Amino acid sequence: MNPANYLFVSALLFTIGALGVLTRRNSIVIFMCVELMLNAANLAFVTFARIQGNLDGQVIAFFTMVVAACEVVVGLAIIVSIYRSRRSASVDDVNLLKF
Amino acid sequence: MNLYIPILAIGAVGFGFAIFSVLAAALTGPKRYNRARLEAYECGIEPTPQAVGGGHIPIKYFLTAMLFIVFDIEIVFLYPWAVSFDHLGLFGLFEMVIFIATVFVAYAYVWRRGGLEWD
Amino acid sequence: MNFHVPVIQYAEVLPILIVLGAAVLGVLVEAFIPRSLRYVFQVVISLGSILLAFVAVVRLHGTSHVAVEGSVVVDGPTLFLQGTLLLLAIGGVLLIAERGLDTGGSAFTAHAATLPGSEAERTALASGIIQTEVFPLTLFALGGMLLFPAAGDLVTMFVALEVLSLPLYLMSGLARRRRLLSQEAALKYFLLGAFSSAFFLYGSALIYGYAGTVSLSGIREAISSNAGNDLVLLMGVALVTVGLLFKVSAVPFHAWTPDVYQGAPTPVTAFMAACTKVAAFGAILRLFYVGLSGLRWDWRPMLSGVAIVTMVLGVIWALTQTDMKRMLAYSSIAHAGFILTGVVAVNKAGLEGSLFYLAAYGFTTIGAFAIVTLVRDSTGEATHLSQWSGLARRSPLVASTFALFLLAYAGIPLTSGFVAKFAVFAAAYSSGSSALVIVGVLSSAIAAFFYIRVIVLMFFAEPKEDGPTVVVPPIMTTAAITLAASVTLVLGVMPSSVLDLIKSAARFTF
Amino acid sequence: MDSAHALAAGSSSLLVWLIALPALGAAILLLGGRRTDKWGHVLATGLSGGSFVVGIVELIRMLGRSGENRGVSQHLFTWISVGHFNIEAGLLLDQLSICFVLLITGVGTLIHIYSITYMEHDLDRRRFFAYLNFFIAAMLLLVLGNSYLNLYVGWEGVGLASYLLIGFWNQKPVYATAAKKAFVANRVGDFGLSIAIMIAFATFGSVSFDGVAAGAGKLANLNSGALTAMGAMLLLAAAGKSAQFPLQSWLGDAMAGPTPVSALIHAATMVTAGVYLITRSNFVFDRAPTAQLLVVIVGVITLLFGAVIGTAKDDIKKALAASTMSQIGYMILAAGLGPAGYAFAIMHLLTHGFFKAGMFLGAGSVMHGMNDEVDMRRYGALRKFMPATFVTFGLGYLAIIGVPPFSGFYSKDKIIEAAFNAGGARGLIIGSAALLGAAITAFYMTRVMIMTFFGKARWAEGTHPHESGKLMVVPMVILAIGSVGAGALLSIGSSLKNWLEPVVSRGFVEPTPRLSPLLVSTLAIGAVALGVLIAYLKYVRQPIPELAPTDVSIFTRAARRDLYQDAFNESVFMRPGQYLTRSLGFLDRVFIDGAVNGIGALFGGTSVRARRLQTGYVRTYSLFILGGAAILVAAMLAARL
Repeated sequence: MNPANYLFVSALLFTIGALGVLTRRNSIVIFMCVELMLNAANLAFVTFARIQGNLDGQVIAFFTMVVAACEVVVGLAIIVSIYRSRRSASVDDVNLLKF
Repeated sequence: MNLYIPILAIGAVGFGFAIFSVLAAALTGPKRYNRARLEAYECGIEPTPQAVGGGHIPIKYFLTAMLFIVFDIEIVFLYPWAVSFDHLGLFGLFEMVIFIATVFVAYAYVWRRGGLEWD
Repeated sequence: MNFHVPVIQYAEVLPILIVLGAAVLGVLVEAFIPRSLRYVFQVVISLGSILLAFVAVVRLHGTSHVAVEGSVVVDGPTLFLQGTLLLLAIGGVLLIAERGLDTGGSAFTAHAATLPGSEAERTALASGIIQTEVFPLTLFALGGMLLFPAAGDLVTMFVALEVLSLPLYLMSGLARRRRLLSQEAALKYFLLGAFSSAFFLYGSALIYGYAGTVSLSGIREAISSNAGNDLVLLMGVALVTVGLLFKVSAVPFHAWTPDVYQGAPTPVTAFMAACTKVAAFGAILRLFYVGLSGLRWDWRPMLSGVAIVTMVLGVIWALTQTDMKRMLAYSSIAHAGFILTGVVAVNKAGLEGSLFYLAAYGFTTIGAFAIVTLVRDSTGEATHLSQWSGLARRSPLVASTFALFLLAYAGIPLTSGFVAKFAVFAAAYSSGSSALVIVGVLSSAIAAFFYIRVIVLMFFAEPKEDGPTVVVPPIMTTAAITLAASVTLVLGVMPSSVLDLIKSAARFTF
Repeated sequence: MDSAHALAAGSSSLLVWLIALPALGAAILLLGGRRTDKWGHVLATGLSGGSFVVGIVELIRMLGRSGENRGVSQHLFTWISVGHFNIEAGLLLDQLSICFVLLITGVGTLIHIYSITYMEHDLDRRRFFAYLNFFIAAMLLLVLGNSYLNLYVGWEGVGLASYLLIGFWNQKPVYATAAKKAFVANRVGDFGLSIAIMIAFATFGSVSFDGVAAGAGKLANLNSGALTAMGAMLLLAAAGKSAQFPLQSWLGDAMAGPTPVSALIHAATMVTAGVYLITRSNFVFDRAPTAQLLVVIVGVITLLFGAVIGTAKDDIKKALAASTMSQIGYMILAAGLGPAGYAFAIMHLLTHGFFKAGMFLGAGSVMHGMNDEVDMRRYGALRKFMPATFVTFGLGYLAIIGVPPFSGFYSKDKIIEAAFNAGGARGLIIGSAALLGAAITAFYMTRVMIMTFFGKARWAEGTHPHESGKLMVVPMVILAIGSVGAGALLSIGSSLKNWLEPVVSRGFVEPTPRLSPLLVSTLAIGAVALGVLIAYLKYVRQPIPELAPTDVSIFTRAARRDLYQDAFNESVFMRPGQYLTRSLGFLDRVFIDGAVNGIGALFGGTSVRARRLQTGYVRTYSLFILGGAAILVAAMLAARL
């Protein structure tokens, strides 16, 4: 199969993730969309590794996964704490700071 | 060159798809306020247990999930090392010991600060 | 299979290892040392490790080497920025460690997990617990910052970016007072930071697709030999730039800055505002001067445009602010534009100017926010501008010092800010971007107005009846302010020794 | 005109001492604290005098060299060196700056001496002298700097000294307000100077006088945009510092400071820095006629403006302040006339330095003897009680109104002559304005003289006027001698003009005068006589009421209110500023929020539309990032197309 197709999928995933961040209201879902974007990058890395014929991209994917996991942990901590004080995970409700 | 131009096209398609689906939902879907969309999981399933403390999601759930992710992910580095540890020799061993020790520090922290106690 | 065992030059990455090791040690302290002793341990470990790391940086002086299999480059700019970061971090840690200002003991909530306004929070407050986890977090962030300008490939850069960002997200949410604002700041910073780092990563993937490698020197070679598809490369560069410009808060990736600077505890804001900008600009300089220098005709117009928009909008927004921290945040956006002016010069003068600007800006920022922590009323810091009126009557020394920092921001001669602005504008001028210089000059002239406005307010307005009091600065804050003020003055009056140091340091190795 | 000629031919290692001595004094007095209370004022006076001696030494050396080689410089250190750009901290002493050096240190030292007695009873006398010394150092740096940047440092320094001294008695809120007004007006001016420096840098790549002169000389066309803009900005700077229209309003309020300060800073030296700036920048203005015209206009407006205000002031210091404003208007006018006028601007500046400082000291002496009363309606008949003050003040009076052979006659007459010689309708207009100004000057100064020293005593009860102490009288006498003789000394044989020629009007050929000098002098003396006569009729023939009459003409009322300059400033500067900030906030709310809401509606569907005001900002921010990313990608691709 033409490896370029994987790139198309990756671009699609990235775009969907980015638009998801814009359109969703729930901060957890927004965060999941960001994870989608990271995974799109991972897919691109792996595909390019295949195209370029070296393994760098695959190793990088490992690093990305670990970093993404750490991000999940930190993100969940922040979101849970704000949910507990506001009873809402909606990003529309956090706008005390503005202008 | 030609090989990659479709990336742009696909990007545009993806963008259009997302806009289309949002618009379609807005135009065709029922326009009423839907509480479920503000739920944590947005899929109709109410987080349980419900109502005991006014709808608290038990914090333990999240804590455990987070701990799981942290300690689970270290395997990513252990696996490649295990495959070629004979090539890496003492250097690899040393580095891996440092890595595991560091993760263990995190574990010790969680343990001492009561993160592992269910109540 | 020919297997190459990696070699790690521990001596050359020693500063980073010391700081990260101390951070791990700090975590152990949290786990095993009794609560009452933790504060002392943490402060000693933090300050000690930073000083030790600084000594290590000084001893590395003159090194020019690509270490750790190409991942870390130890050269002049790296060492200069690491030294600057460590000195700034001393100021930041002193502010974070200050216990004499807030009646509650420190600027940080005792238990970040307790609900604002709940019984548990009151209990935690009443027990007089001091938050000490912030110290290892600071050190982790600092470790990432030290690595960021040294990163020799895009993946190391990404990891450094995350290592510096993740602790900062958490630290933003730790304020003892106005916790809802603080939590909101953390959430916004986190969501937007994660969003932008996804762009960085995807851009790295595209560049990797072009060059077949993520190391900056490899990318440089690939560009000079015109290896692959330009479209992929150009898109990749644009996306990577997004991630980096977010960290330096350039328009239009600036939006988080005012909210986070305002909501975060002020000591954290000081640390973050000064150090993140230094580290991130270090990474920008390395990426664009080393990896992408062959592509300069493509990225210069883009960055010039960003610089212009950033300067102009940052200044215009700052004009109407009424909150001190918010005003400083918008001004930090404008300064990002000024530094970008030096970056787009793409010559040695540009590198020198940017490095000097970063040092000057960093110390001024630490000092300015340190003074914000001193002006307080019963509910904590009094950050509304109107509360600052007539401050000079009550505390002429504090007001004069703040005026010094504001004048440095405004770029008045005899302060570091002037030399810094001159250096970047001179670099931009010599590279032929007069338009950029003119915009820069005009916006710094407009900027002078809102800085001067604060000075007028402090010195010539009547004090408010129920205005805030200026706390007599306790020892740690005094030390931080003294450090910042003396550097600001020395860099303004006698910059030549530092300029000479930069001149000898400003050469990238690859 | 040979603009590329270097300003300094030799070097001198003494120059730094000119500045270092008073700077040292300020440092010792400020750091030494109360320990220096006993002898601080003597030290300060001595160091200021030492600086004067250095100035004399330099003058003698300079006289020993030929005209083109008189300028000397001293390199101090390399201040900033980035890439190819170097800014040297260096000093330049040429024929122009030596005039200022001697004026500043000479008059400065006299005023130090005077203040020893004047401030005797003030607890903070030491601090006062520290500020005075600091001012002298900063002012010397201003006139000795060899680049616009060094000048700027001195410029800010004198500004700082000025605020510190205006607000010296800052217990009273009105004084603090005065300091604020001076601060704001000066900020606007400094803004102009910094823009001018930046324009110079962006156009010529240099900020030194030599570099800018060389660069300006190379520009092919007159009136290039950069030079005109730079000239206009320099004029703005000069207007701020020298209290010229439209930034004039602060000078009257600045009189809140101690009187010696008014004499030194707000009459003799600092306020003339604008004239120095324009004269020093002759290489810019000579090639930017439009900017030069602006200078002339500002000068004319201010000289009439100040004179009119002077006619209605009852506060003796404010009357003198208005007169200062008006006299500096003359200087600015002369400087705007180009090479024909620079020398006369400087000449008037020097003579004015003498007679105005002397008159301020006289006013201080009167106040000293009258329990700090400043209202001239409460003076009268003081000539019998304060003879020395009366005589010295009187000589200054004769000098300022331009009675021959007192110094003001020579300098003012030359300016009026040069104005008429500007040619055409323009020359006629500005010449007539200058003549009119001379008449009004004669009127209001005569009024001051009569109300203070003649007529009946209208003192408040319990006032026992007495002559001031020796240390106060001596400086007044010296300044009075200066106001008598300086004009003739500088003017006979065109000595000052020839002296300055290599700096400001090299190669300038004087056109044949359109009006004979004799005619102009006659006109000027006639105008002065007319002014004196009217004042005599009004104030000697009629009794002077102790309270200002209220049933006065609209003109008097306007003049009393400073021709509504505060109201003018309020409506022209403050209001638009406030409006601007307010409308920016408004724009923010309407457009940014509007856009946010629009996007929210587009993406979020109907529910968001219903809750328009609660749009989540995180989403907007991420839209910025996404949009920005799209723009960056487009920009990168566009650069390739």
